Amino acid sequence: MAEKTNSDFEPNIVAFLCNWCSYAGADLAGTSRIEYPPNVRIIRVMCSGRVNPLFIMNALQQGADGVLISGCYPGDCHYMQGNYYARRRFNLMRNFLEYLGVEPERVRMSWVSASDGIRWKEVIEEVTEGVKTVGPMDKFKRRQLNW
Amino acid sequence: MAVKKLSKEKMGDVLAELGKFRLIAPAKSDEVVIFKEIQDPGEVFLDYGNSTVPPKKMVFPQTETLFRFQVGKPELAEKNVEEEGTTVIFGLRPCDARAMSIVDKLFGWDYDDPYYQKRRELTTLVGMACVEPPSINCFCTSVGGSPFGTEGLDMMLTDLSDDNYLVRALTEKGEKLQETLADYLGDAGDRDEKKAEELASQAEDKIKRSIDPGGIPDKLPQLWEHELWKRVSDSCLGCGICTFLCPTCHCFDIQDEVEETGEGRRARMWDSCMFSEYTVHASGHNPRPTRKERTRNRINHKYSYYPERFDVIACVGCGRCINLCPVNIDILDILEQVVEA
Amino acid sequence: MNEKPKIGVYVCHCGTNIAATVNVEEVAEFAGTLPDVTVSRNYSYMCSDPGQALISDDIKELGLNRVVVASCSPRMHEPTFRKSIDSADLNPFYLEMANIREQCSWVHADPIAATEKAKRIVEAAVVKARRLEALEQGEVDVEPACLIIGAGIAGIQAALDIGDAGFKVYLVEKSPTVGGHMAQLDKTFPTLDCSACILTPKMVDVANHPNIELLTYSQVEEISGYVGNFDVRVRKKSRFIDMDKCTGCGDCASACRLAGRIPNEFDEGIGMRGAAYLPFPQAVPAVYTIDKDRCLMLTKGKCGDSPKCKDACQADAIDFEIEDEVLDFKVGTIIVATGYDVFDARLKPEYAYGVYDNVVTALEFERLVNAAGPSEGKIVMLERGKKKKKKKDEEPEEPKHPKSIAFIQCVGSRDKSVGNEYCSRVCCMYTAKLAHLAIDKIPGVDVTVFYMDVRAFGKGFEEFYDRVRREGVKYIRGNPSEIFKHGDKLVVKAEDTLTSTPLEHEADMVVLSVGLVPRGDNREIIDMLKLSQSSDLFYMEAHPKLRPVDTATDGIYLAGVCQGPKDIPDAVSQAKGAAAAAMIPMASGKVKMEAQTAVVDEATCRGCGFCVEICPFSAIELVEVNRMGWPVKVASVNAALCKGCGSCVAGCLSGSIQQRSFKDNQILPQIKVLGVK
Amino acid sequence: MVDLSKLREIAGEVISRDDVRELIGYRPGTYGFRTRPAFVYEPGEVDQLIYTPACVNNLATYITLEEKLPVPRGQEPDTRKVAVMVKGCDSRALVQQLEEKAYDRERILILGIPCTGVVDMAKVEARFPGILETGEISLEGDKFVLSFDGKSEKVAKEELLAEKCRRCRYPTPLVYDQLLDDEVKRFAEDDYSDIEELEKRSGEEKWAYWEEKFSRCIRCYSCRNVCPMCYCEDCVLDRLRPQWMRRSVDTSENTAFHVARAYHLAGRCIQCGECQRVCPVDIPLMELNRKFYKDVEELFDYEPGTETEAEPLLSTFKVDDSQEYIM
Repeated sequence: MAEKTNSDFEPNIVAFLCNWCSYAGADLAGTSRIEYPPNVRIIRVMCSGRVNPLFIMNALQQGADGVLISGCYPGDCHYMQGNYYARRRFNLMRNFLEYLGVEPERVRMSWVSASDGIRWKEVIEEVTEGVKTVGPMDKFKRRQLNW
Repeated sequence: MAVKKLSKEKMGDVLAELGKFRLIAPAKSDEVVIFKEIQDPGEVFLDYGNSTVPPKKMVFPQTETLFRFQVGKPELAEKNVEEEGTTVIFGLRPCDARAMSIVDKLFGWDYDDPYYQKRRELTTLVGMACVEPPSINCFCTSVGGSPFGTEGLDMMLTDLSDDNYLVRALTEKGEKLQETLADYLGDAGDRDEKKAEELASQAEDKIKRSIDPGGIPDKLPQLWEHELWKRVSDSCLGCGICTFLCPTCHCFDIQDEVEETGEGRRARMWDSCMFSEYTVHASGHNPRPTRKERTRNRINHKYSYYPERFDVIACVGCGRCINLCPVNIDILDILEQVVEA
Repeated sequence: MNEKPKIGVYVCHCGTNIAATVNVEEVAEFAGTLPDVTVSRNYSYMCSDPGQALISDDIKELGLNRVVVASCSPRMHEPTFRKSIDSADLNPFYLEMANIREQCSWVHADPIAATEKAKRIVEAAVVKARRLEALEQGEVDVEPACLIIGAGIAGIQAALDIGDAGFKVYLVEKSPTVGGHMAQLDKTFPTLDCSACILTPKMVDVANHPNIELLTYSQVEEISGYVGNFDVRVRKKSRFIDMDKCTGCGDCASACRLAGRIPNEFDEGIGMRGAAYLPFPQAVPAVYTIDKDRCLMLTKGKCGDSPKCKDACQADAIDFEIEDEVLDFKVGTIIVATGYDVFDARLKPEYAYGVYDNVVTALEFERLVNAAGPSEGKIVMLERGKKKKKKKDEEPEEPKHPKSIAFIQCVGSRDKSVGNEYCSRVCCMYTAKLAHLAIDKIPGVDVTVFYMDVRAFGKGFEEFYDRVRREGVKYIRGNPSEIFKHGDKLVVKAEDTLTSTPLEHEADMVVLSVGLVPRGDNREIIDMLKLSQSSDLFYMEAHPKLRPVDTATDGIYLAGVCQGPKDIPDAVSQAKGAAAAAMIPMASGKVKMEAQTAVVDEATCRGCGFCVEICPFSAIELVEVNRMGWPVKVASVNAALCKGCGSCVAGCLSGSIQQRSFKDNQILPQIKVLGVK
Repeated sequence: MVDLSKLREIAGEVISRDDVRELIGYRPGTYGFRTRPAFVYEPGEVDQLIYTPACVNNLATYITLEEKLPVPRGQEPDTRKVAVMVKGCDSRALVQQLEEKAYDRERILILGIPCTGVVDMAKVEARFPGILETGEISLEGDKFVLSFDGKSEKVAKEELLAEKCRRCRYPTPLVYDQLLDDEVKRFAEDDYSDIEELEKRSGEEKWAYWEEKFSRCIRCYSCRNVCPMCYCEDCVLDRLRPQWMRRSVDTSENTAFHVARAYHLAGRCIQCGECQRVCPVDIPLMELNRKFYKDVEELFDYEPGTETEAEPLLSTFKVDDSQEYIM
């Protein structure tokens, strides 16, 4: 573990954001010039309900060190229910990956509203910090183009 | 070359010595015995019946890169099998060794498969005679093999049921290997050889299942539309157990794995004629639309097409497909029905 | 994908907004090395006219078929760039934006890290762009007609507003008259204006309005379709009285053999009616109805020698052969205004409602105080069940007035034990109103109100509450635990929680201020319109704050208490809001459909219906198709209903349903390039 | 114990019906104690049918397995019923298939077998190796009786009982047209102790455990093909576009396969244990499925395959679903 907590390690985190709350919240963080770590790469979807939990597995397999799904707070979903479905699916996949030995710090979900740029920054900081403590994803990462 | 003897105590040293090559030997993964590349001689597990997955995967890997490419560029980087180095497969059973010599015919037939052939050339096969038949479903003796058969092997070890193995080099490769191991080998006597012969004949007697395949290759084409195919395949699940675990099955699919950057590799990987998509055409048409046609193909391939082309049945009687079929589809049962039909 | 992708990448400086942190030249250069990228440029302001021209010129001259703009958030300028590539005759959905401003340059200070991140964002956009597909944003025509279900005050108001605006309205009411609960009320709080006086003119208006087709005694049976194009089937139940001939004279009702023997629903069962009846004198339409479940002719086929009503009717309006009428029509929008039920006080057995005659519900009390009610406005002690024994020639006993009345608030509201956590919002005020009326009508009466809290939040409410207290109404803070009888008196057992004193309060009559609950027959409407319910089981609005009159389904709106308890002004306001919302698509005549909708691959769909269950908009249904001669069920998306959330996609196991522009094969490559770093 | 003559009599009646096309049951296997699925088309074929604790296969799989060949023009598809014998656990597969509208209830005729537990064939064969002639297994009280080579041996039920039966909550079929025997009361409970034991391990230990298993997977897809819930005609995991995982066989792709396979069974696996039984390389697939099963029960109070009208787990939600791990 010692070498993993290397402070030089800059994790690569793939995030799935719903268009209406979290993506807007991340935009607001930008408009408000709130600085946060550059480790998160965002994929925009219309609703967190679109996020197939197998995306998490896929991202980790491709080499992402962590995955974040972010949607509207319960009750605020633009499509009324999508985030509830997302939450259910996430709960199962998160626990399952933990069961396989994937550190739960790598598999995160958050609610971030469109009006909360500060919270977006805090989420990113927390997720980035968490992934840093567990180090690079090395468990079932795909070997690129092996012979 | 003289027949030698190896004291069981020295097996560890022999395996360590073999470690200077790429050593493949049976090892346990949990309770499952599989051939794998040995890093530490302690991993080798010789007290086994037969491996679940046949050692064919060591010469015909389940997934094998053929070459790498960059989309839009003509240059290819071909796989260099040579780099894998001299390989010793240690402890394989006579049926599996014989299977390799059967598959060799295919990979050297209308097209010399350089990957396979190179790997075979680099590989020395050290067999372990079956003093006890590994499974109730062994029937090697019905299809031209034997528990002590040497076909395909470069060297054979026989557990003399005392503290020694009888070691017999069978080919030039085997002799070379024997030289390498000379320090650990003693001379075998007539008594030892006699003992081995005795064990061999006892082993043959212990094989309980059999079939007379004599007329089958000629008969199969006549049974093409026979109702038995539907009946024997009714319960088939279409999984790949019987083919993937067959030491002679050798079908493969070729796939390109391409990154978004355009870098890619072309690889071949095992395929199974029992999979529903095996023969699906790009149009969506499938000439073998149901399990009936697929099961018929599997039997025909082994017992008709292969003998027709290569004069040998592509089945070595290892019994794996019978042991592991989830629904007890039994190749001997099918063959009996063929005989009776 | 037929044609080979030719992608143009445009990296925007946004003045220094991006360029100060992100090395835009480097990003553009990097983008140029990516497969299928034909051209990669950087420019100071991509959204400016020359910036947009750069793109459209390249589309024309270089034959670009995909465009990636790396600039600000797509929430900002996606429409802008879609338009500009549309103007260059490229499908506007061939655009992918890379957000390197809000989510990169503005939030990172380190130019190296920011530039690196920008490259990744652009690369992900490029790999997605490579797989983008052309989409068409459809439009549908809107039928300029509105169906309003329920003709209580909310339905009536919405109908009048829409009718006045010039659109056709079908106003469907289940009972024989319009008016709903408001018609049952005597006075309205806090102004004490007479309910009938303000309501009946509106009832007459809806009946006479040239644009409103009033369908009373009718039920919606089927609704299909989507915004702009709903097909509606309504069953107009037979009244067995020809509506055109009936003069409303009432001869049939007086003649009916069962006259005075059937509890009148409108009077909450306190008053009686016959099988031929008008619910109340001001009913609209003023047409009598024969109750087919009670009428002797209709239930037994025989009514003495001949039905007396038919004999009595001079207009010859009665015809026992009249059948239900089924009407089919098309509407563009629907307003649901189905109202409520009052809480069934029997569910609080400790209050002995149904056991003691003079434990009454507030609505029953309302009928008693109503001058047009069964007691002609006199508050009288009830002798339930005794009525039938009354001999014809016997002089009616002089009714007795209660000398003391106790009110109990929050019966069935704010009460987890009966599953209703919510406040019904009207009980505090109608209790105050009824208490006031009691004092007004029975001189010297003792009126005591048991309450948990008094919520007097509306305009004039607190003042009114203050007034009734000054009039002598006693308020005791405490939720009674039991009502029992002591001699002739009812005893309310409670604790005054302000003084922590247990008390037993005697009263002649106890009025239960029952709450409002969702209608017991809600299910039909919910299934037909696929409405959602909030946790209180009232219909759920699309958004509690910003879309309070909309439902999840476009073109369907909510008005009145069916969405949640509210008083008359709130119900009317919401009705007006729903009417305005419903008129938007009708006035514009067209609605734009979502383009990034779900689409089903019928060949692989296994018809499990997971997506059907998931869809919050009921946009998916299972349909039978022929798969090589086999009838199989597959999902089918109604693009007019689909809002493009993609929840169904993530719930599909066979990958057979995909969301346009967010397909698995468009997202997975993004994950890949972002995952690899 | 199911009475053989009664079983065959009922089967005979069933297959004689005009609206029944075939009956799927069990018959003796080709060697030793094995049994195998039997497909009966004619009344004359019912005498091969058996039911013993060696009848391990879940025949519900076959309802959805058969290939639907194109119906020749002018002909009607054969929609006669398929009759199928199911044990308690197997019947839950039917329940779940029905919940998922895989076919209409009228399409099948269910002969329910109240089940007292089946053997673990691997344990039987380890204990009695090398038996060629057909042997028989029956249950007497708390002992399995194994008859072979003209002799019979009694073994405590505990020793040979299949793992899944030790946790079986539904020994009597939940859906059937006819029961072949008296109902069997629940005789076991599931305490998830096996899963809890794994959950307690450290992350490194867990992955070491699973890496070993996944690395030896040969992607024969027997776990998927035997599964009664894996009945998509075109499995998404086989597809090349989009490709969720590569077909190349290595630990990474194998892990992806097993994660996806298990996730696709979340809220759907009915614990018949067939996947684990058939795996040629002994991957403990039920330990994957059961993790989801446990979480589904604990988090959502949901048990698949118990109610044909239930809403599919992941097609529904509760507003107060767990928020524990959500920031």
